[in-house]
Amino acid sequence: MTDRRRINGPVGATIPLVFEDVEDYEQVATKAARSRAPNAVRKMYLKTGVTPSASGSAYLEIETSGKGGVSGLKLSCTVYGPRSLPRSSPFSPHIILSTHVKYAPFATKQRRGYLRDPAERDLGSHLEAALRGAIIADRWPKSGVDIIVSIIEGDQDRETSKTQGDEAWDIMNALSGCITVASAALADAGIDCVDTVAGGVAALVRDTADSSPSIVVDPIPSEHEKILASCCVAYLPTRNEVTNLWYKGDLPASDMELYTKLVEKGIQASTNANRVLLECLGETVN
Amino acid sequence: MASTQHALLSPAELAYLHAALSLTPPIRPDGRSPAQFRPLVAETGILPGTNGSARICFADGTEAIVGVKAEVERTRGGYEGEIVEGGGAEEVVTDVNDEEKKGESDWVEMTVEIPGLRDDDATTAFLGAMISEALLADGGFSRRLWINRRFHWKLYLDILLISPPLSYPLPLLSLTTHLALLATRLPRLKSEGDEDPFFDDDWAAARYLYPRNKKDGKTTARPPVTLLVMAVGNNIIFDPAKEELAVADVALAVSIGEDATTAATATGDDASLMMDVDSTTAAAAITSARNLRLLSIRTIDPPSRLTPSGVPNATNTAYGAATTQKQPEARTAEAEAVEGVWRAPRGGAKPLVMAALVHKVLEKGGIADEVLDALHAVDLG
Amino acid sequence: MPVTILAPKAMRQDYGQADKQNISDDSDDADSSNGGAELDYAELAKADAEGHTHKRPRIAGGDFEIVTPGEVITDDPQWMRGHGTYVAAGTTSIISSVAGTITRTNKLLSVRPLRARYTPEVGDLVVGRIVEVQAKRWRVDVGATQLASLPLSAINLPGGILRKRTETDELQIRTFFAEGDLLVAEVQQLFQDGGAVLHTRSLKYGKLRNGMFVAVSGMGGGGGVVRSRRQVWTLEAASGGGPIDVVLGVNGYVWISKHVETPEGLVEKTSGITNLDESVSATMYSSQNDRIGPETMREIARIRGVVTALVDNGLRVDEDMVMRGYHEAVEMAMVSSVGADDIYLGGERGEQLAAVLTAV
Amino acid sequence: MASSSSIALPGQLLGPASKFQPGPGTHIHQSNLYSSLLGVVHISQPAKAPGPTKRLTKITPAPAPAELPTVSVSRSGVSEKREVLPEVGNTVLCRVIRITPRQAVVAILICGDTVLHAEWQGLIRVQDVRATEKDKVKIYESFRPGDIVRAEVISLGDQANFYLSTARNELGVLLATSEAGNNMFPVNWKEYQDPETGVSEPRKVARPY
Repeated sequence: MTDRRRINGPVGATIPLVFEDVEDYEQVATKAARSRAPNAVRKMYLKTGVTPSASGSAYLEIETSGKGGVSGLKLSCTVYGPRSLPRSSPFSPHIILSTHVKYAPFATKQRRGYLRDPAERDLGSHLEAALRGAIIADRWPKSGVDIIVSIIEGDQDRETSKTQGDEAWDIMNALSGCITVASAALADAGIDCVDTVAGGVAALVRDTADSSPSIVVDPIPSEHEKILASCCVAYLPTRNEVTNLWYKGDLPASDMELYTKLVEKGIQASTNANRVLLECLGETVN
Repeated sequence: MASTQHALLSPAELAYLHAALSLTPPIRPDGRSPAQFRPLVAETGILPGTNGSARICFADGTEAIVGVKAEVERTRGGYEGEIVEGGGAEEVVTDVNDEEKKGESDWVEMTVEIPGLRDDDATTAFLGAMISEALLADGGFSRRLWINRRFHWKLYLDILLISPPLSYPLPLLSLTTHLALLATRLPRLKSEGDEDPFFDDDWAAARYLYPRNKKDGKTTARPPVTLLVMAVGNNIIFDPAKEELAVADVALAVSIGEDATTAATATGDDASLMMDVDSTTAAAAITSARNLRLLSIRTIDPPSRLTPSGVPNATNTAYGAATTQKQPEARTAEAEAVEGVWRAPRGGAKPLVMAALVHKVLEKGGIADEVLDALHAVDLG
Repeated sequence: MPVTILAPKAMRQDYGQADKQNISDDSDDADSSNGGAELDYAELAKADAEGHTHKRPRIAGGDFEIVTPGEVITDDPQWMRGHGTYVAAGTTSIISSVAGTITRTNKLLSVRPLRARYTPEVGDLVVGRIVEVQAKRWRVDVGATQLASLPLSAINLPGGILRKRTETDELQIRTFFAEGDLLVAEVQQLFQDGGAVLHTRSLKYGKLRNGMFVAVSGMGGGGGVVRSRRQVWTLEAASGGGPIDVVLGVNGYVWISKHVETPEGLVEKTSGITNLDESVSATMYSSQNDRIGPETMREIARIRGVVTALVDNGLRVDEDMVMRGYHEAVEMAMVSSVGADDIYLGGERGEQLAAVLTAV
Repeated sequence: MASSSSIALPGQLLGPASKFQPGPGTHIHQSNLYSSLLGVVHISQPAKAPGPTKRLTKITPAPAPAELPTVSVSRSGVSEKREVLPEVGNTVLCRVIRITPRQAVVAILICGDTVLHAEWQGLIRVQDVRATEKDKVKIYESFRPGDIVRAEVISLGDQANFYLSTARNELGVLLATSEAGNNMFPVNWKEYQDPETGVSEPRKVARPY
């Protein structure tokens, strides 16, 4: 699986250095607690039309948690199409959607390769499911559209050690950002959609070892002692419909209410993102 | 992606299927009741060269084999130089508390092989991610692979679909994996503490990965299972066949796990302790309150969105007065739905419908319970 | 219980007593004369030395004889070789090239494969699915090794038989049949390579709607759809299901649908060619289903269950078997705990049904 | 809904389906019309005279029982980049890519008044070149690679091509280059002439407006 077409970086995983600054030592050691209210999402910046050569494009940035050395989420999405399908492909009465999600090699603590790894492919599948519900596919027969999302910065805290936090949870935030940014880029490209879809994340977290769990929206994994369960929702606000739901965690099955609340909060986070999305699209027009 | 290996069906068939499945009670093409699974044939321990294996096949010839192989691997420390170099062995043993027995997700490697699909296909990646995600959801699974602070078991799970997928293979693969893991045994550790591990070469003494109750030979904790459930109209349908999935309004894959007791998870009871769990409480746990855990939910992109829509007779140009129409192939205009004409659904699903699907899986005495009961009955050889 | 999990069983002995008899005969011989497994090899070696391959004394056997590829069927020169056999150069032995049952027609020896794809023959009634639309023809999946083709000139065009084909028909070819559409047609012509050309130039052929499709293996050795007197018939369904059409494509594709008045039926009621034309065009290429009652849907599903149960249990599928199976299934549902609504015929219930049918 | 130049976002309610007809860029959901694009809302009153009118909208609804105003959302004015899919009945401008005795393969450049960014391929079959004497048409006497042709879309065609026709007077070659490499001018309905060499070449000439 080596990629011969590019000059690759060093083989194997690189472990970033952790500098133990004496003054900051305390700060590093103690976990940064969440400063936002449980219902508050982080501020985000969204702009469409950033890539002139693409049919549609958008850029999304979510603010950092305010602490130095912590990267926020930075995503860029380009949409190519609708365009004709390659000659070899069979007739399609619908638009063929293909989604690619790729972390930049430097987006996360662990360097990513140039080839898409299974996690990135998986993200692509989720994104596709989320978008497919939103677009009106039969408006564009025999056409294809490529949606490419690059994760430039992966919303990770450089100063947490490897054992703290878990990338498995970060990926939820990344997906929700991917959905929102891709939705903006689709609207920019003029592809028919039933509604604007946006992503939102909610999680059931425990802040200290013995406190009772609580639900927060837009969680930053490094801010919490343990994440028990997390869900990412892609939501169409005017139709009140969910196009993609991804939940993982460990909840007692007997407690349906907990699950329902989690999804509700996810929808709430998605609605917040949607407000930003609509405002951004409105600005594009004027 | 996930389910785009779509069944080619005509609009008339799709309209018929959708109508039949929307009835109360729904009429499924093969006559099953909404919650009925296709009958399957299962066996375990079919591959002597593995630590655990299972095979499941459906009547239509769809067949899956799972083999589990375990290897001893040196645990990589968090950072260079952090690797614990064993001090006094005795001391270490007492020191290891359960919190420290933390597993890593990369201790499990899973590959899914589906004939006719490239291994970098999105479907394969999606299926693999879904099954491993459920397995690793609570971290409790990888803890079972802990040997000592310097070594762990690395588990290779190879999931093979033997026949081309006649229906969405997720439930089949998940059930087979479940059985294979139940049948998986690891050699008994003879070394102590953090020294280089060596094992009992007597296979009969090997321990089950999911320890069993000594009395009835049944396991207490169980690996997760993933169930495929879909909704058409007001009906909730389990284990959909390919043509049923083709008219689904929404489809979910729900993974559930089962814990021995609540206490066991809370304190992170380790495997060997569970072996010796008082058999009466364990038996009670099985019979009375099954402790189900909701581990993962994923939306399966329903292939219905990619189906060809039908043309109502009123606008069908091949219907009667074709010549009077000026544009014979003008694109079908937006119109209200017409009865008997298939329209590919747009948009997503109402949150309430999704919640109902999940509830149906999880409710007490619900489908998850019954599936686990049935799997319980499989002879684990 | 929603899930039935069965333990694996040994393979079914489908191919009757004759085969078993042969095997036991062979071993008896070996036991009596030489008494030991190794002596089988000696016998083989002897046969080889004489220039023959090992062969079982088969030709005079019963109806079901299974041969495998490479097995000598006979070296008697009086036989002629047919499908599924070949003659090695320089010998007169007829050798099987497939695994299947021997059939003899006069002096012609052929082997019918146990499992094979459908081989089209002129005049076959087939159910097919459009997989590709080309400029002047469709490519149709009929379960054969190759896609069949249906030329635009071989269909009835809306507006009547007398209408001339125009260029606009070519441009709107997709409005007649599009990808995924199901149709019933007849094999009109065969190419050298086995590819079939279909036609739907009869009112009983054309696009299918109002029903359900099921694919079973056709033309197999034991089970599946067999060529028979009638491939299409209408039955009056039990418990208010109304009339139901069953189309058993020779290729093993089956269509079960609510019976709609056929244009032929309308001919009797109406008079004159123009009316006929209108009624033909009205339904010919429609993809809109009529209103179908739940009782009809239930009975359609039950018939589908009967067909799959027959195939799963290695029985032939023809009008007689389907009708008997259907009546039996209705009976079974009556005594079932769930009642007449119970239409499930999978797994054990299917075996039960097959057992009843074969017992008669 | 009175203003004809308001902005709509995807998913925005435009009005009940009983009052308007859906135009391009809109869709129906639960008897209401919603926008499906980010663009400007247009409401066009129905033409007074029923019958085959020049189509302004891209989607012709089936002959409507009662003529309702058509509401549509268009990308024009919102973004330079907008893509439309050529549709049956559209007039397109295209460039001839290659010719064979049976057909001319073209690249569609402009559809209606929209410049296309993507490459859509079209096909002019020999029988669609002109309306009369179809059997005498020769492709090489009608088109040459490089010509700019005005044509009408007559079918969505197969997986790769739209089928185009030039079988009307105003359709055909608009710009042609001679073998010497000079721009030519039309001299009659079937010839272009090179102003420098004076050599004329056969073409299916579009009638100048």
